[in-house]
Amino acid sequence: MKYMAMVGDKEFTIEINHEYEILVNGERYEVDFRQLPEGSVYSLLLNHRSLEAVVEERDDLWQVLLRGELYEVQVQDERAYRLARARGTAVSVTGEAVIKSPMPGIIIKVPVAAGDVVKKGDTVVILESMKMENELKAPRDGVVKRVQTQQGASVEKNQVLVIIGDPHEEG
Amino acid sequence: MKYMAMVGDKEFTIEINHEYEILVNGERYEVDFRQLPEGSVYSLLLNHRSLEAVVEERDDLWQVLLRGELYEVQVQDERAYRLARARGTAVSVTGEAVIKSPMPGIIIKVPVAAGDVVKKGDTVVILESMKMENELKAPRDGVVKRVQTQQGASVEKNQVLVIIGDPHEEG
Amino acid sequence: MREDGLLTQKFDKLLIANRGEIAVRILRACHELGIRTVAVYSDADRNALHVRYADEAYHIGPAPARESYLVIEKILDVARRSGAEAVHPGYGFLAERAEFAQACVDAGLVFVGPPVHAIRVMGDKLMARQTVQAAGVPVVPGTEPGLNDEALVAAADQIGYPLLVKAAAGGGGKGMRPVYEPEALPGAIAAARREAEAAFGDGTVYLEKMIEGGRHIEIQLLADAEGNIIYLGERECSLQRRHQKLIEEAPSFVVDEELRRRMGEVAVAAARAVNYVNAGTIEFLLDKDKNFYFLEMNTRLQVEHPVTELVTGVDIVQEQLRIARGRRLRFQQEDIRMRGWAIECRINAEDPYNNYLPSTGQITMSRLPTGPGVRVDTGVFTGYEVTPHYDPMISKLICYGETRAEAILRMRRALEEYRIMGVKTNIPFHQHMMESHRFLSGQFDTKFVEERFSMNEREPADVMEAAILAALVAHRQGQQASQVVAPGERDTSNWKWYSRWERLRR
Amino acid sequence: MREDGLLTQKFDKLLIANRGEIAVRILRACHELGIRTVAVYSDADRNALHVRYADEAYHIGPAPARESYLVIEKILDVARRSGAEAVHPGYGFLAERAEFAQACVDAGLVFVGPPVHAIRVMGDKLMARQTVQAAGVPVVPGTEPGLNDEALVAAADQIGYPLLVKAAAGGGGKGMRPVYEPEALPGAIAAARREAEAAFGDGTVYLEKMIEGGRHIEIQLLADAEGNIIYLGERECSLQRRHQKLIEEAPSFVVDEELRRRMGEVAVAAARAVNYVNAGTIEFLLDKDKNFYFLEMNTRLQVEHPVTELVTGVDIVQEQLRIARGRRLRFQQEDIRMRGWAIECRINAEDPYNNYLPSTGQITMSRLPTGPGVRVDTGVFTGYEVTPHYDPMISKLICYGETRAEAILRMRRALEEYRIMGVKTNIPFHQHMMESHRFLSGQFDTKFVEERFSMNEREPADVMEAAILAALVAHRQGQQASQVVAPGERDTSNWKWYSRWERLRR
Repeated sequence: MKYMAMVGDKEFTIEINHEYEILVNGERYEVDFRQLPEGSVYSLLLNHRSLEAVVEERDDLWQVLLRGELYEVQVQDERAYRLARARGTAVSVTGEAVIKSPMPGIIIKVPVAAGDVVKKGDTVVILESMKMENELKAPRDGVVKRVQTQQGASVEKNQVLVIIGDPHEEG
Repeated sequence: MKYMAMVGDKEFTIEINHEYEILVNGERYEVDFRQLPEGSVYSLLLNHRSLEAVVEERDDLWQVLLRGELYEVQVQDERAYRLARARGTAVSVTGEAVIKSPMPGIIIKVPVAAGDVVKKGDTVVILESMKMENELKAPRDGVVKRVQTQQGASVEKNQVLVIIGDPHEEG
Repeated sequence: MREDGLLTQKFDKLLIANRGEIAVRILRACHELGIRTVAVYSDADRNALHVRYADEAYHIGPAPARESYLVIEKILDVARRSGAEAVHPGYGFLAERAEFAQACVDAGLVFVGPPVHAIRVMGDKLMARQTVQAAGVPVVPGTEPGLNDEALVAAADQIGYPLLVKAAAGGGGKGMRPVYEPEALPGAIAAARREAEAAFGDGTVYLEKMIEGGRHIEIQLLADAEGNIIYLGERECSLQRRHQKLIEEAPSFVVDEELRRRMGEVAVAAARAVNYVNAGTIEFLLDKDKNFYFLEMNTRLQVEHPVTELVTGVDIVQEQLRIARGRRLRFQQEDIRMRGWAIECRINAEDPYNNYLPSTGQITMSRLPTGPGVRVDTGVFTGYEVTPHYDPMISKLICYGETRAEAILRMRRALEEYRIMGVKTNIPFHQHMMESHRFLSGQFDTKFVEERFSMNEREPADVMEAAILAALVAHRQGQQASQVVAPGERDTSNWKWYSRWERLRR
Repeated sequence: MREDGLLTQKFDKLLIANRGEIAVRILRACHELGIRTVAVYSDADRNALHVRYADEAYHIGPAPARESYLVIEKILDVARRSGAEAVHPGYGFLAERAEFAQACVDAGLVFVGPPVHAIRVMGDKLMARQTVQAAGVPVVPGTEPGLNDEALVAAADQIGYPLLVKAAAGGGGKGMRPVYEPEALPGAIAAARREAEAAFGDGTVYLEKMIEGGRHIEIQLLADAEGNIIYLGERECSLQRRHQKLIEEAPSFVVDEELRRRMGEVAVAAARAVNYVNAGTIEFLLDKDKNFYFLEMNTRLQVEHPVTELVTGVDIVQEQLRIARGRRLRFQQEDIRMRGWAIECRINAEDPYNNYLPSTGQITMSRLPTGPGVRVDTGVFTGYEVTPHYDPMISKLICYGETRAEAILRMRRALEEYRIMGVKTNIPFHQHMMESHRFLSGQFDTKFVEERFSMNEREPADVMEAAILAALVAHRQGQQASQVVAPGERDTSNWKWYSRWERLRR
């Protein structure tokens, strides 16, 4: 059985050889794992190396807490991966980038307008929440396709605020 | 709605008057309670007095952990209580007392035999487990009705070892 | 009651006008002193730890603090109904509001804090500056209050550049503008006035020399009602972002015995200038040449008080309660000896990889680090909701070591042991910091986090592969569960794996 | 390797030949020193905390310790396979088995403990007694080893009654008999010989004067390979039941500065008599007149080491590792200053209301107390199985306070905060003790728990009513849930209550 896993823009190929033998990008691991009674905690022994991970699903991604770091992992079996590829819905660095409100708050400022060219890291919305002003930034280069909020607006968590499209796309 | 609750040999009558008004043995309590997301933890406010209890069911008894003490509470609604009474299965200080093995182990000694008169607190079985000798004692006065184990026997948790009956019962 | 608004007397029941970790901290101290406790809670906090650990709890309104925790009359009403004899304000909320302290003493309640007069004087930056300056405390060179724009421009040349335009009222960086050259000054004054007017209703500003490479060093004080004041050494709080402290330690890497004594004595003089009573902190800016300047006084318990507790062995909150009960200090200055090193990391619900954006949601798991030298102060638990209503601090993780290096190494261990899920946290920020050479060598100032620190992604390949395998295991488990419903799609090799796995899990 | 079987050298990977809380304790110390760790586990421990917190883990056999943790060859095999360069034995299991220490050094592994020779001498009660006596250490008056019955009877009159017949080998009270009058002596000698023969294969016994009202006071030592030995003050461990310590504290209520110095110096002399290296403890019996007598030396880390860590600020396990790596002690005797007071309660899975019967089962909830001055060392977690295979200790709860009273009050707070479900625990025992006048006033000896302490049921009526209401709420909730399945039996008044409740729980 073969799987594809993605963390950020890194892709890994996983093959399950035998019950306790897994290959990650061709490297062999002897794997022993247990799900613990305490929620979603897993104990893994990889070639005797011990790791404890907390794993939860959120928005179709696996959130994996390991040694203080939170990894967001997407796992697909080979067939699903190929199908997604064919349909063009696999994770990709092009396409629309949707900027959502990460929490409820009030829009302090929207320094961009539709049609503006933005660079990765440019501030596109300033949101006040939890007694702080928070700058929401463009996740990549592109062109602002739509602004769906305005200064002074009250917004909910996950509300879409700004959509950024590819630079070469039609406005 | 009326309930009967028993803790050890103490009995309490509980009446639910209104949604948030409960009488325990006639005393009124304004009750606000929440079950918390963390397992079986309850937060109670009784006339603004705050208490946190962990409540789990085991062997038909409610185990309630409150301020370090573990209470074993039996709760029955009035009807069930009356039925049980009528059938003679309500908790009572008479009837058989069954001494079970609290854990797996080896029987070191059984200092009693069927027919022996025992007093509350008399040792009826000595069990070795967890590197220690443990004395199992008679929970009340009575006569040994049956001994179901013997010296040197390996026993499982909850295995019945000795049964004590009423002194006046026929052997 | 004293003329300056101080009431100290024995009490047996105390209301905690706060929530979260600091309410729990105060509850524990009360519990340990045999004082009965009254908690207050908003709609958002019925399940909170401070409600569950208190002896009594009263509802005081909706989630927004301005409709609950900040409403003085509601707090006083609960005090009346519950028979509380004293009030501890914690930090934040009403802790530095002189009118609240006044209302408490007017109602016959002991306010666990300083005299009303001291809160008032120290709460006004200019008045505080004048008062301590008169007592011989060095302040950052700057102007008097209330000058008009022309006078400010004239004064600026004497002070020298770079300098800061600062609002007389408020704090948190609002109404503050750095100015690096004379041409920029008029515009900066106008902007600061506007911002201060909008934020605090008071456009008064003043100028202050900008101390470059300055470190934030503060002195913890304890003072009783008889006028005995002692200092419990310093804390280093230079690691800040947007004026929010992130990491604090005691002692400071750059403060030696002699400097500690000098700063301590100056801090005591500053407190004496307002007849200070109870716990308080004098914040100083320390420049590269070890000159130090009074910044402000916090007339309350501080978030970072635990690091001082660990190195001095003194329980500051218990001392607050004893002082408020009218007891004389149990310590003289010479009784206070610092031992070892303590570091505090504030664990916040925010994403260090995405501009520290706050993260809200339900905490699905909270397993605290424990064992030797580790203390966690928190109000958060499995099932807790991080909401936008209150500040995003999840907990304070405090580690003690015999030396600074040991405290840092222990902090790394504790950060790795911490299991918290459901929101993003700044644990990776702290992990990066605990590995940063600048931090390890003690070479940082108040601008370090913002200007010279970055979260370069640490990606040890093998840990990432473990993360992927963990996700795969969870994924397959979910898949198998759904295949029970859709048996037509079963994959026998999976089943084999799964059943072996199930067998082993027994 | 030294002639006496000591190998010290730098190592970077260590195998922990133990399980439970002490394995976790050692793992943490290694982690903090940058030493990589190897755990071993039996069938019962695949999910254990010590496996999950280690860098590597290896299976070593079935649950019974004699088939896993006690099998020297299995431990050494894992050391070979994993490339571990050192072994820490913890306490119990193989910690005081000289042949294990020997096997380690023979295999080129650093044994984190004393020289083999020291383990051997101190492990034999009579040899230990002779050795320290020769070094000028006071021992309880008694006979030489190996006397025949007639000689013992003759010696008894000189020693005086009451006295103890003790087995030369073993411990834990086996082969020990108190004798209060001459007539009972022959029978007691015979019984002790039989018991010792059965338990240890060695019927050698000796006589010792019985110290009435004696207190168990022990001195913690640290010694490096260069012959530097220091003492870290005393621990009071008189609160025992069946020779199992239940509560320990540091310092002791009855030891003053002068006595501490005398006991410390005698302890150092005892250790020096066997060229001791690493951490060790000399146990003394202290009589009412402040005379103290050597009992035995524990040539290993002790369960109760944390109370010493809290009052001295020294991390004993880290020091063990440094010493084993061949480093010189960082402290001189004058650097060791005790501050404050620390108490440890051993939380065991046993029922204090039912003759302390062990309680087995799954821990369904474990929420640890935390906050200022509280440390918990544990290997137990939600879902952990308490089995009869290993000892019933769930955790060590350790509290620090500026004074003994504060440590006790904090312990009360922490005991009340502890949430552990699934097995019965002795938390109520500790709560009773923390409220006992005899304990509070420091008036107890080693017989106190067994002879003069009882668990009279504390039944504050209002708390019991709260327990009943909590059970009622859970009961009704269960009932409502089943009524969903059996709608014919619905009770509308219940439903009303339930729906209101559901609404409020959102």
